[in-house]
Amino acid sequence: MSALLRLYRRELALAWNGGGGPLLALGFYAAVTALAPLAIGPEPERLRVIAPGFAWIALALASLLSLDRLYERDFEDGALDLLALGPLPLEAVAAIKALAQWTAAGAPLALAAPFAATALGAPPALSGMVLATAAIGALAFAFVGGLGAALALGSRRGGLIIAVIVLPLITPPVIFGGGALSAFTGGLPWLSGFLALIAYALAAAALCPLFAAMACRTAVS
Amino acid sequence: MSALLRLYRRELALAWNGGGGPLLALGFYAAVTALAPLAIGPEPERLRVIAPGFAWIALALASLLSLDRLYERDFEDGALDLLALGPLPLEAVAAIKALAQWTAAGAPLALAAPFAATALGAPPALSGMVLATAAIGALAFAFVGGLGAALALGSRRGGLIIAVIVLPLITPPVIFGGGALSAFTGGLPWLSGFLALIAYALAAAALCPLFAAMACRTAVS
Amino acid sequence: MIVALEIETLAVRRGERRLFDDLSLTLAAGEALTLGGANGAGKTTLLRAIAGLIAPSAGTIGFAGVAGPLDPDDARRADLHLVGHLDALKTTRTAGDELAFQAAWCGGDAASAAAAAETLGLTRLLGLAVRQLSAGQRRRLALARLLAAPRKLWLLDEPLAPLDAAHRALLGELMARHLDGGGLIVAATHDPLPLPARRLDL
Amino acid sequence: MIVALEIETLAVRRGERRLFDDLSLTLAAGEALTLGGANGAGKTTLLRAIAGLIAPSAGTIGFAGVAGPLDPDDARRADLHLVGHLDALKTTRTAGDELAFQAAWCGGDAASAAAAAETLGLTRLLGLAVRQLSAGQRRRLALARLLAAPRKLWLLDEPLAPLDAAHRALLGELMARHLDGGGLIVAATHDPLPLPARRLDL
Amino acid sequence: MFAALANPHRFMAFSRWAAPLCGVIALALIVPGLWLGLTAPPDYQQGTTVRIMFIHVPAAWTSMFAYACLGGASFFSLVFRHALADAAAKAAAPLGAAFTLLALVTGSLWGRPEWGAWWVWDARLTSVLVLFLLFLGYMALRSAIDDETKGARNAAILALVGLINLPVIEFSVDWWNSLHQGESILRPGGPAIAPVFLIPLLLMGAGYLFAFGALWQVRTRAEVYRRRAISLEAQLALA
Ligand code: HEM
Ligand SMILES: Nc1ncnc2c1ncn2[C@@H]1O[C@H](COP(=O)(O)OP(=O)(O)OP(=O)(O)O)[C@@H](O)[C@H]1O
Ligand SMILES: Nc1ncnc2c1ncn2[C@@H]1O[C@H](COP(=O)(O)OP(=O)(O)OP(=O)(O)O)[C@@H](O)[C@H]1O
Ligand SMILES: [Mg+2]
Ligand SMILES: [Mg+2]
Repeated sequence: MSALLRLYRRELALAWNGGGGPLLALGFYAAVTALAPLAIGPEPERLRVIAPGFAWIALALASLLSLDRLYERDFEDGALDLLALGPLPLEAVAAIKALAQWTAAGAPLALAAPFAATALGAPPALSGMVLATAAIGALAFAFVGGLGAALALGSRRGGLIIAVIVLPLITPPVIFGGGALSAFTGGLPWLSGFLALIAYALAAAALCPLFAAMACRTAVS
Repeated sequence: MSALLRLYRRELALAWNGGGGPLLALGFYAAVTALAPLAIGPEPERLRVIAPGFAWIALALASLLSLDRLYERDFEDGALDLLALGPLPLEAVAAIKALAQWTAAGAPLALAAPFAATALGAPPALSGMVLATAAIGALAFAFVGGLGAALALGSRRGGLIIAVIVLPLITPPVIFGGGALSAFTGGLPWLSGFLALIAYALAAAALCPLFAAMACRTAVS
Repeated sequence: MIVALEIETLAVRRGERRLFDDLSLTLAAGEALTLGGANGAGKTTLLRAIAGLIAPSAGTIGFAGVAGPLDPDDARRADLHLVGHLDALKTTRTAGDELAFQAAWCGGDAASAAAAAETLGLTRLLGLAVRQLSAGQRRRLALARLLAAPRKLWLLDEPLAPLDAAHRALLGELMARHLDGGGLIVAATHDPLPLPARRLDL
Repeated sequence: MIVALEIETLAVRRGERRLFDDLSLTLAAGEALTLGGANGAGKTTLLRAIAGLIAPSAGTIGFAGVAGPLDPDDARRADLHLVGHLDALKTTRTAGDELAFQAAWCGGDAASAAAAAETLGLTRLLGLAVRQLSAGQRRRLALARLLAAPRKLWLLDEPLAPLDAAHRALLGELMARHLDGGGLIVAATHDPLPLPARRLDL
Repeated sequence: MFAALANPHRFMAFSRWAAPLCGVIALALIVPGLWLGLTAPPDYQQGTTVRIMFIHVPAAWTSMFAYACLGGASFFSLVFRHALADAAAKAAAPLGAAFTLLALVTGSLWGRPEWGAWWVWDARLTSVLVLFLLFLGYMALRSAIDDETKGARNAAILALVGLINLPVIEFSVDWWNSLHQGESILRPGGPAIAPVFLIPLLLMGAGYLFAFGALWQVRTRAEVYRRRAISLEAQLALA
């Protein structure tokens, strides 16, 4: 138990840039949001339509960015052996890593998402929905991204594996969440998409650690 | 000269395997087009207006990926010492790294951008413009991104912090490129924006390596 | 609690190469074994196989407790230390944080971690980032978890390499004490250990 | 071409710590100097300062050619090898690729790289990924650039550590040959070099 | 100014009395400024909300001034390796960020009644947002690198690049907006120039600048003291 807590705290510390973690996430989100109108044009009617979808790209991208080296560092410096031999099974380690990632990056980003969407012109009434979908989506991204990072270990072409495996796996939640959002905006039935997102996140949380652990074992062997 | 070529080939191989290459472009293309219906909604006439800018912004964000590998690996495994003591000044090394990054990630993305834009409903006539803007913009992104990666050396967990440093600095090229694109679409004068983009890319290519080299020296000292 | 290590007709292959087949040995409590042999002979591989990281292609690796054979996986998780070529330290964190984590991760507590740091002369350095430590200081930091979390079986890969004379002697002492306490040590090394030990050349 | 290394009243500080101040020494062609001293004494720091990576807080580091003092930066870029604690190898690339790059980067060519690999017994391994090499094999790969690109001043940090007996002897031979050819060697090490050398304890 | 105060002791001696003095002047300017501002007649266009201007505009001015200070200090610390300049840079960043945030918040508070939106992608707004992000990046980078001197150098480089870039950003943002929508949101600049508004505005502007000066000196002094404490600690540890 104490070991578990310790690991979580360590992963958190590694994920947060010296405490600046959440602040950093906010800054990132603000910057990305600012880029959208700069590239597309400030006209509200233009922005409003992309607001939800764009909040999603930013979220997915942020997850990919911070997950890039989730396992690689531990692999390169030998810490992965230590983790593999520790009191917890590697499955738990993988789950904790993903959770810490979510805490450090996903959750703050999710908190920022409504502001981003509103700033882009989405109706403030959407905020709750955006927050919920973002938080759950970020969870899915964290677990799927963690799996990708583990799969890329030691392979000479790690990046490609990420591109081939993670992107397809990340697209469904993006579609579910974004779909639910735009349906909600359009006053259409949105619940199904939302539930699908939750289901996907739960499935990812349940399955990804298993495969990630397998990947880690192969990497250290 | 042969050393320069060697370094370029090495950096190319590393960047290519570390997330660059055609598959990244493919994933980017797939992701953008998959997001299109969500982000822009059903009405194609809206779509047409936003398409180029949308592809453009996605490109800018995609070029942030795998930036934290650019210098940090070499720093962690001691190769940066070797590069610092080599026949070329670190400024040249930094420039080559950025160029290789562009070749491996930027160029494929630029090649994919027209397809993404067209898939979003942009008139095919726009393709050439999109390609040109994307290629040049990606160059600017690569050099500024390289500077960000060098500045982040020795920081805990690259990832987001690089993005937060880099995003404000790539605001101008994003604006110029996006402006030129939508001006071109709207039949407005676009040349000025395009030239400004080129100018910024050149300036970045000239200045960023100097500062990046400074940062590397600080890191190895 | 491990009181004996039993390896029978072990065979390990890497890629096309078979490093060793039909390797058998037993190590009892209080015994130390040094692995010798040329670079690439398979010392590290053997240590990792004993730790369960590498699956042998044939043969068995068993751990015996006072009451007969133990479940290998439990025995490894509970009572085995592996200190490999790499120090498993995060260069950006402080030495103190890393030691605290490794100790807790292996089942030790803050007090034992502090004691270990004291013994290995690291106390003054705990505030520095690992990147600022010298090679030998890092190595000592990596070795500190041996003391911070007492376990019976030590698997050490080149434990002496970057240590200065004084600390090599100190490590020898600590290993001897560990053996007296009924511990087992398997150490891969190119220079002789400063304590009596059986030697196996791969 | 470096024929002498001259260090005068050198002082280096890391953070708040001053590692050494007022260190002076000169090394002439054909001479070897081994740096001794406890962990953290400053051996690596001194080597990196000589290589120009760390700026001294006082004092000078000079290189003399046959025709008098050389421009330090040129001399370093052209005629100095630093092999540090880390092997500077990319674990995901093949040994062959890495050797080829390092050789070319230091001014060697394919032929000399192949010869170096042959001398150090790496030829059979060039197809493997660096990650698959053993510690000693990696070290040899890192040392190979000394032979692949001939330079006068060698700065070696723990060159012997992970090498087996045979290759330690071989390295000693190579170093002796380098000295006979008018080379200079500064080596930080905890175990004695297998060749006559002046010793400086920090 | 920098050259004269490059010597820490001279700076400490100078700022011992200069900092409080600036603070007093700031108060002396801000209090009447606020009074005049709040008692100013409601603007015929904007009604009473115009009073936000007296908080907002000086904040915006000061934020830009603060970045100039950050860039200047970073330049000196990078080129001349002035420890004091570095301390000044470190001290300036959070202040600048705070003033920028104030401009952003008051601005968007103002935007709600004026434009019916908390935020619009107007050139000026966007450029201020980017400015805020530059401050943020500086602080984040500085705190993320554990070796303090190295972090200082890299952060200084970033601030310098940002300084070079700031005009480019401003220009590009303006250009972008004018290109996209000629009739961008019109500012009520006209009425704002009436003396009843102008005088308090100027008072407040000057007051903000002095307040920034005072806080900057205080924070710099604190940083200098912190470093002295650290080096003393180290000396004790080694002794
Ligand atoms: C977040 C929202 C806002 C931001 C970031 C912002 C930013 C700025 C900046 C940077 C300046 C100083 C420009 C200069 O003097 O060079 C400024 C001045 C000014 N702003 Fe805002 N502003 C915002 C909202 C508003 C709103 C809603 C109004 C009123 C409708 C407004 C009215 C003014 C006026 C009257 C000035 C002074 C006139 C001038 O200096 O040209 N601002 N603002
Ligand atoms: N995939 C592979 N294909 C072929 N050979 C491999 C492969 N992976 C590892 N090897 C070989 O297996 C051996 C691993 O040896 P190991 O690391 O155990 O050596 P060691 O005895 O620890 O050497 P050192 O003394 O240098 O540490 C090396 O010779 C390596 O070349
Ligand atoms: N920022 C810092 N603050 C305080 N001390 C530092 C800092 N950076 C490095 N040091 C100290 O400087 C010394 C660097 O020593 P160096 O790496 O040169 O040792 P070494 O002689 O190579 O030791 P080893 O034999 O272990 O390789 C270490 O004692 C380290 O703790
Ligand atoms: Mg080994
Ligand atoms: Mg050393």
